[in-house]
Amino acid sequence: MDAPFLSVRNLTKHFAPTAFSRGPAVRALQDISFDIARGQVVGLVGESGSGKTTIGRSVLRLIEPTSGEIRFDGVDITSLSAGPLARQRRKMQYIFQDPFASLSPRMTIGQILTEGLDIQGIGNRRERRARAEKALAAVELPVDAYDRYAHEFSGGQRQRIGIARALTLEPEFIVADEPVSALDVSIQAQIINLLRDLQVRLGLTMLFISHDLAVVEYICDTVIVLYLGRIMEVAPAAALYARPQHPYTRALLSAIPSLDPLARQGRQVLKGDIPSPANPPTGCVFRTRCPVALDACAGVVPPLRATSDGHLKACIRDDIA
Amino acid sequence: MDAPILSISGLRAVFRIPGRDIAAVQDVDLVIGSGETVALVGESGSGKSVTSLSIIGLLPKKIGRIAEGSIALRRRDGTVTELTGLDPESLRKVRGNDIGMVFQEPMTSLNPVYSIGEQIAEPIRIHLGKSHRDAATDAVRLLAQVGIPDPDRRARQYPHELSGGMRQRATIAMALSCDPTLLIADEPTTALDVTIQAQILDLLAALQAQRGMGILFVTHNLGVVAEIADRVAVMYAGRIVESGPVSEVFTRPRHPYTAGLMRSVPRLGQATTLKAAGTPLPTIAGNVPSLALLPKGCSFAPRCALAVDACRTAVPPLFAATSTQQSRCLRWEDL
Amino acid sequence: MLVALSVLIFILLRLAPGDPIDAYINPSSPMSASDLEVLRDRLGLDQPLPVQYLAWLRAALGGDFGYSIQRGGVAVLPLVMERIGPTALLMGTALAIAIVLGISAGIFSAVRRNALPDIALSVVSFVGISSPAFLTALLGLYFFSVLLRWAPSGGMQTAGAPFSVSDVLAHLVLPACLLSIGHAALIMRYMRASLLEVLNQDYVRTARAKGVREFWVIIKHATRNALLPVITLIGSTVGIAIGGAIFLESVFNWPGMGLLLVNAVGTRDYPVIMGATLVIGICVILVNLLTDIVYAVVDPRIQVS
Amino acid sequence: MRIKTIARHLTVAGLLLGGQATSVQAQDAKTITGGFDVGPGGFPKNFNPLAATGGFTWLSTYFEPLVIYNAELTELEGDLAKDYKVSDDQLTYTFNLAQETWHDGKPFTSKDVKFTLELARNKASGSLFAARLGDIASVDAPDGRTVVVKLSKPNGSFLSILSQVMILPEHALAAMPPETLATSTWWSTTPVGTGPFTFKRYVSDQYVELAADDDYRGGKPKVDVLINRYFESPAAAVAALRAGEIQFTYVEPDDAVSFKGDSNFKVIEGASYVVNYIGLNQKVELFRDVRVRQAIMYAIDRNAIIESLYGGAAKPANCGYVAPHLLPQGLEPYAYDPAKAKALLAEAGWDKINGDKPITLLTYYGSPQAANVMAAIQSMLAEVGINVVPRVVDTPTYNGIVYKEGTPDWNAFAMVYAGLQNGPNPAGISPGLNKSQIPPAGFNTMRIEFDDLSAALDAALAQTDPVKIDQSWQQVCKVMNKDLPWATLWVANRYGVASSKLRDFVWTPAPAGGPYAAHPERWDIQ
Amino acid sequence: MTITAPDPKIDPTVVPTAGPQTKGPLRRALDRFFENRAARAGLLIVVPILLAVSTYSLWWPFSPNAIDLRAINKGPSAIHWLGSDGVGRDVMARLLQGGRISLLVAVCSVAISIVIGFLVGAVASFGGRLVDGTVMRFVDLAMTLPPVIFLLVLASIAGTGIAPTILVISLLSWPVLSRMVRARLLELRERDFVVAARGMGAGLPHLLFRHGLPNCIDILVVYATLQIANAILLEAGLSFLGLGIAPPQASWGNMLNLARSTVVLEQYPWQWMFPGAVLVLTVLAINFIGDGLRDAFDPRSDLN
Repeated sequence: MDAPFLSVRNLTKHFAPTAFSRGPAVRALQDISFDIARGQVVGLVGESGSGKTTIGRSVLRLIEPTSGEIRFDGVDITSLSAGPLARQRRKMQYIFQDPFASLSPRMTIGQILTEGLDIQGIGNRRERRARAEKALAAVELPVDAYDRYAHEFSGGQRQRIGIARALTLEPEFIVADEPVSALDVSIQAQIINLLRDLQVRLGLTMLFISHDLAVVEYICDTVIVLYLGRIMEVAPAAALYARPQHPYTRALLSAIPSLDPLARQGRQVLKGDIPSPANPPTGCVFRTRCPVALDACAGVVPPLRATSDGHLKACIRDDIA
Repeated sequence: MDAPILSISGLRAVFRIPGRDIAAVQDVDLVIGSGETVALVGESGSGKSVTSLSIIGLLPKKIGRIAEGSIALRRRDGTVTELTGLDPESLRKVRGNDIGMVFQEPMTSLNPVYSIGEQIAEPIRIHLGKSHRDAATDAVRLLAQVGIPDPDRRARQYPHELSGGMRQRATIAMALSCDPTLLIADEPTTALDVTIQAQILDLLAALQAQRGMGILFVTHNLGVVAEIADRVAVMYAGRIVESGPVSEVFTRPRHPYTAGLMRSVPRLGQATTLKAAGTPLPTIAGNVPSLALLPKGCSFAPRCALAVDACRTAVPPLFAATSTQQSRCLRWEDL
Repeated sequence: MLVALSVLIFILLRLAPGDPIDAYINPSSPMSASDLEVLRDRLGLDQPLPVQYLAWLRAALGGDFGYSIQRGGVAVLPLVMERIGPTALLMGTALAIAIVLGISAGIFSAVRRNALPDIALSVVSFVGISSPAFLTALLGLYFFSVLLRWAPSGGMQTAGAPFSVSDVLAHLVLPACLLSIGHAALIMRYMRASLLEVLNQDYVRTARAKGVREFWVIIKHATRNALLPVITLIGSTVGIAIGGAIFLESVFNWPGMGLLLVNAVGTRDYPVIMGATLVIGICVILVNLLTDIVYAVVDPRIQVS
Repeated sequence: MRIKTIARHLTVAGLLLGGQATSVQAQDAKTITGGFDVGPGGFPKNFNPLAATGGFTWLSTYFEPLVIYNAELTELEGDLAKDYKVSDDQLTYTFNLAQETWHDGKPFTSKDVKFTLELARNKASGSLFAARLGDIASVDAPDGRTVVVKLSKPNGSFLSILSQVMILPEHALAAMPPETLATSTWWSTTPVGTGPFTFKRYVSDQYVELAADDDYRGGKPKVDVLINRYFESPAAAVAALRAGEIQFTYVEPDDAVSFKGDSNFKVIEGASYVVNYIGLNQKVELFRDVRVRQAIMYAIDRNAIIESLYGGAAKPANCGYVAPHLLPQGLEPYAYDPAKAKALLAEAGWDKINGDKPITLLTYYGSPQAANVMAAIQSMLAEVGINVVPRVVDTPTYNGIVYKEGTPDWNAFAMVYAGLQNGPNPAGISPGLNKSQIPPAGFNTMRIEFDDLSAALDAALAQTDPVKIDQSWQQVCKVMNKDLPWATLWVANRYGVASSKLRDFVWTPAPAGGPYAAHPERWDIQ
Repeated sequence: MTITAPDPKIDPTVVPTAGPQTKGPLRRALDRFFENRAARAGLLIVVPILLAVSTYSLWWPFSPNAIDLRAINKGPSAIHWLGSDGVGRDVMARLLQGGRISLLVAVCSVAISIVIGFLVGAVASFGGRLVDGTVMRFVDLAMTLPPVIFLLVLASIAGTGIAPTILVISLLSWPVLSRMVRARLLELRERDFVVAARGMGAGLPHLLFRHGLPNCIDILVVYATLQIANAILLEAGLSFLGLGIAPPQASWGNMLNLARSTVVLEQYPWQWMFPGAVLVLTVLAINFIGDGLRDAFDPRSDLN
């Protein structure tokens, strides 16, 4: 295959402490590298504080990375100046977690949907409207939604509007940041189906962020598991669920409650809390909660290494694969 | 056999909106025995939280009230008290004493300006009449019981100094401080990460094994229900549509809504197969209806593939599908 | 900050028409023009502005704020310093009254939201906010001092009488009460709004779920949290209070900072204005600091470094 | 209670910072408290008589000048000088001093007078008399009780000026370099005078307390304590007077009305010796035309204003004076005649030269009564087609505007509503009218450059013949009446109100507060 | 991490899937506003006052500046409903003309201070740390400065009269607003829909005027009403200090000032009581309206 569509190299982000708290910088991301091929969907999974949203936003340069390189379709995003960046942005769009916060309460759906076209100066009024209505149709919402306000819609419908907004600019790449985690179970599946359908139909490349491994399984081709700002494991979806190799991935999978009431036993429960990203453990960041940690884990940051084709893990133990 | 810890029958709670009352919860019957965990499960707006707030009498005073029904609680001393219609002062003496409550957001449900220990000690002082010092000692002991390391130091800390999981452990300690007969846990793990959720679920199970209290576990997460509950009641649009032992309901749902929910929940390892086959994930069509605009008849009928005309004329009664399982579906037998 | 303040005031003062010499001239009985020239020379008012400012700054950094132009023989620093006490006394008392009244009324009003007492208190507080300070001062003076003779009409002590605390208190009561009206009303509004918001918080529900008595839910769990924005308000009103105190101090002839400043401004007494403004600036900064400290005491989430 | 404790701490802190000294005082001490520095004659919080432009009513209770006006302000009489002689050439003044001791017990001698006059002439001391005493050639003290002052040229105002020069003790001040006197604290802490009362203390911005000087040459004062309280406004003083906290204050004419007929108070009325006028800026082309000036005189119904707004207590002025001995025969009365005013304006082509363009009427008078007067004038002038816009500013602003050197914005003070001292010394109006007094040289703020008027003024000022003096000033009046350098309005009365408990109390609304022979040692209270 | 749908415990209406209403947030706020009793009372007071003040010259026979030296200080009568003042001017006419001036001053000064306050706050919040720091220091400075000096100097430079008074009041009151706007925009900057706009390449003007302004509208409206009330008081205070609107020109402030004279205070109460009452009433009513607007714009007020 040729050069990847999106290529992230050594992405690091430290949040400086705010003016009043003089503590250490929060190390949100440490040395993150991954690629996404055109048309691929990559899942980014991790618990709170793992840095998944920071990656998602850095990729669109909504957050300035501390260091590292992000190449999008051959263009280095991190070094673009404001003008070219603004033009670049029509190709890459973001879908947000909270369907209530992500739509301006003071704009009609039509205004929300045409905002991007407006900013980018695409088309005239009529053309913009046409494009917005097309997007509405794509997310299976009635066209009469155009003149309504967001508050009139349910969470699932709002999330569809959020998706429609991302689509109006006809992007090639979408970051979907926990698009279903705020929704009811019966709605979650609808949205995932919709996203999957759109992705296939429009040939979108997508970075799909979630805290829930069960959610990303259907939509993702590859899954990246994050913990405390570092990549723990990368694997094709099927491989990851079938043969998780990192102790953290295993624990995460095990922690998901099963619908089978008889499967209660044998669940592996991790001890302790997630450490603060402001003060992460030395060596392997997971070692403080890892059931199979060795003394050596404290000494060195385990490199991300391939165990089989496309399957990488950051763990020094080979014996638990 | 002792009376059940909690026995709700015919509960109807209404909200007042300009012009009229709308029922947030109706026809709710629920029984919890001692040492039993009953899960109340449903999506947002289904009335599960209203039910739990009705029990402890904390519906928003201005707009919400219990319109009819009975809620009987067996108290620590074995007497059974009818909670509806109880005067506020007597009800207050029940709250935090015979009923402990754990809320969803451990950050916001703890008072930011008081130390953890102080907040745990408070109900002990109020209900058990202990001195400040004794209550403080009890608080530390409770913190240790809910698995907080170094409880002495933690008791002196403030909520913001604790992690989310710790805070939820602290609220559990607070709810259990007077050794209640009933613990109401309203989405206690929703705000937590999965690995922490697993810890809290284990903790609740362990505490129940120790103390034998009844637990009303309110959640929208079916997986959690399977983990923790003995029995489950599924709510939809203010009514219980199906109830029964978890093992029965989850293996053989007798209501199309329950069945749909079960199908919608992603199961590890299965989605890959579906994707490979090009099949979409199973869903329930449509949206949750507004309580103000409920359809006539079965509320689920508009989204139901099995709905027949009869479904749209009258609200179906609860049918006893088995000796322990009930369903509010005319076609329960067809499932 | 203070230097910036001093530069600003220096420039502003020089922009205003009329200098200290102009203040000396009584238009209806003018003196000899050359006599005035003497004064101008002596005060250095004929120097270029930057020179004047630097001279002032150099002296001020050495602790010398010069002498009042209009009051022979009075050094600025002691003159200003001796006003801090009376102003602090007046404002402190007024604020104390306002805080006690405002907070308790605010709590009461929030708890009885939309009931008759709340509406009554709201109307009263709005009238309090809506009344010009000078009008209440004048009316208060007229009714309580002149007509009823309950309180002295002005000053801080009875002229010529030996000092006594009760005498000062007698002079203090009326202006302090009048000054507190507006603040009490404002604090009440904020307290009410803040408490209403806090009463919706989860931890208040938690407290009720614990079986805490409603009284203690309000007092212990809600009030302390509701106080936080009110503390900020009180802190920021102190600056405004100095402004409001000017009316009160001039109507009641209270020998405080406001009176001094009004006098000094009226007579273009540049050194006194500079000194007084700087001291007020320092006070405002100190009060802000104090507010932060109190805030940190009430709210454990804030740490004072 | 904690609040109480805090309040007490604050009180104590306030007082410590206030630097008050506590004093024990006999409870039954007879005390007169007044607002002696309230109103236009006061100069509150100034304790240095050399730098005073007013406030002499109060300063003269513990300092004394050589000569002083009588209480009617008609004549000068001896004070610290028992009597005085003026040589025929008006150049030599011989003062025969009274027997008196300073408050600290030291004897008062001619050396003190010599010291004071020299200090007052020394610019370095910050004295405001230096220029006005510039005509003094020499001061001699031939013996302890005699002082001889020689002038370099005759000066008809010399004694009048001397009446404001308070004699200071050489023994207390000689040691201080004159430059330090202006900033010395001596004035407000331990001043030593010769007057009937001795300085006790000054409580900052609150009051000054004096005690009786038992060996005063005019007899032991009848009250033990005399207190001057400070007020921010006449209204505050009135409140204190009504509340019974003070026994005397100056009051605004409006307020005076409300005391009339109240048996608890005595209203003291007196001429203000200030002539009110509308100044017409001669740098503004409009007012160079005498017909416009006349029109303004005819347009204002001065009698109506005096009747309604002054309650009749003012005399209309047709020149700078209203005192009968200064008024010549045949003055044009400028009786209210709007028709004539309109005609004059039409003649002057008012519609063309100005029309209804607004003209600023600037004033420093901030009293409610002045506001009413301005409103009345505005309305009356509007009647004849002159659109004036009143603007009230504080005194420093006013002075800053009108005294500005060079070419200020003349239209900012095209018209002013102001007043100028016209007595007891009639020369008082010269600085405002003489062309030699145009700023920065003097106070001719309206930039009046009328040759005949200046000539008349100079002649009157140079007049040394006591017989012809009134005639000279009458000539000034005549020219003013004809030329109308100002639209003269009136001389109003001013008021003081004293408690009827006061006995033998003397107060006169003298310009700058006098001084005049008020004899505070005779004041008594029931 | 998880955020749930609107709290079902409190909001029973959940979310309508369809329905006839297409009311925008502004309309809903207005609806709530009109449901507020105090706010309605406020309107009932303010609207007639506004009407009377703006039209009085059509129906009231007296002019505010016409003197009548034969009828000074006369109490209320059939001719002079509210009496006459010290030069025989009709108090009613002056009251209405004064209202015109006072309200004009208030409205204009508020408009100016809103523009300044919004722009300063907006620049501070969107301009980056350095700009923010500098601008906010400046705001602090402006707030530390004793208002008397500021007033005196501004008034002396600008003179008295309507325009200078407007200028003085607006220059005095913008810092508070700019702080509020800044706080709101700092928060808004992190909101998802603003991030979304940035993600679509939006520049500063778009962010400020398409998102910043509409989302500050509640602050601005509430500030405007409350500040109008404040400005009326401030104008009165200015006039009390001899600044502000110069005397023969009527304003509520300088009419109230007459009460400084004991005689007027005591013997001619109609000269200050009516302006005082109208001023307090108007300010009260505007405060009611402002409070009503605040509640109406508060998203949480949907709960009731």
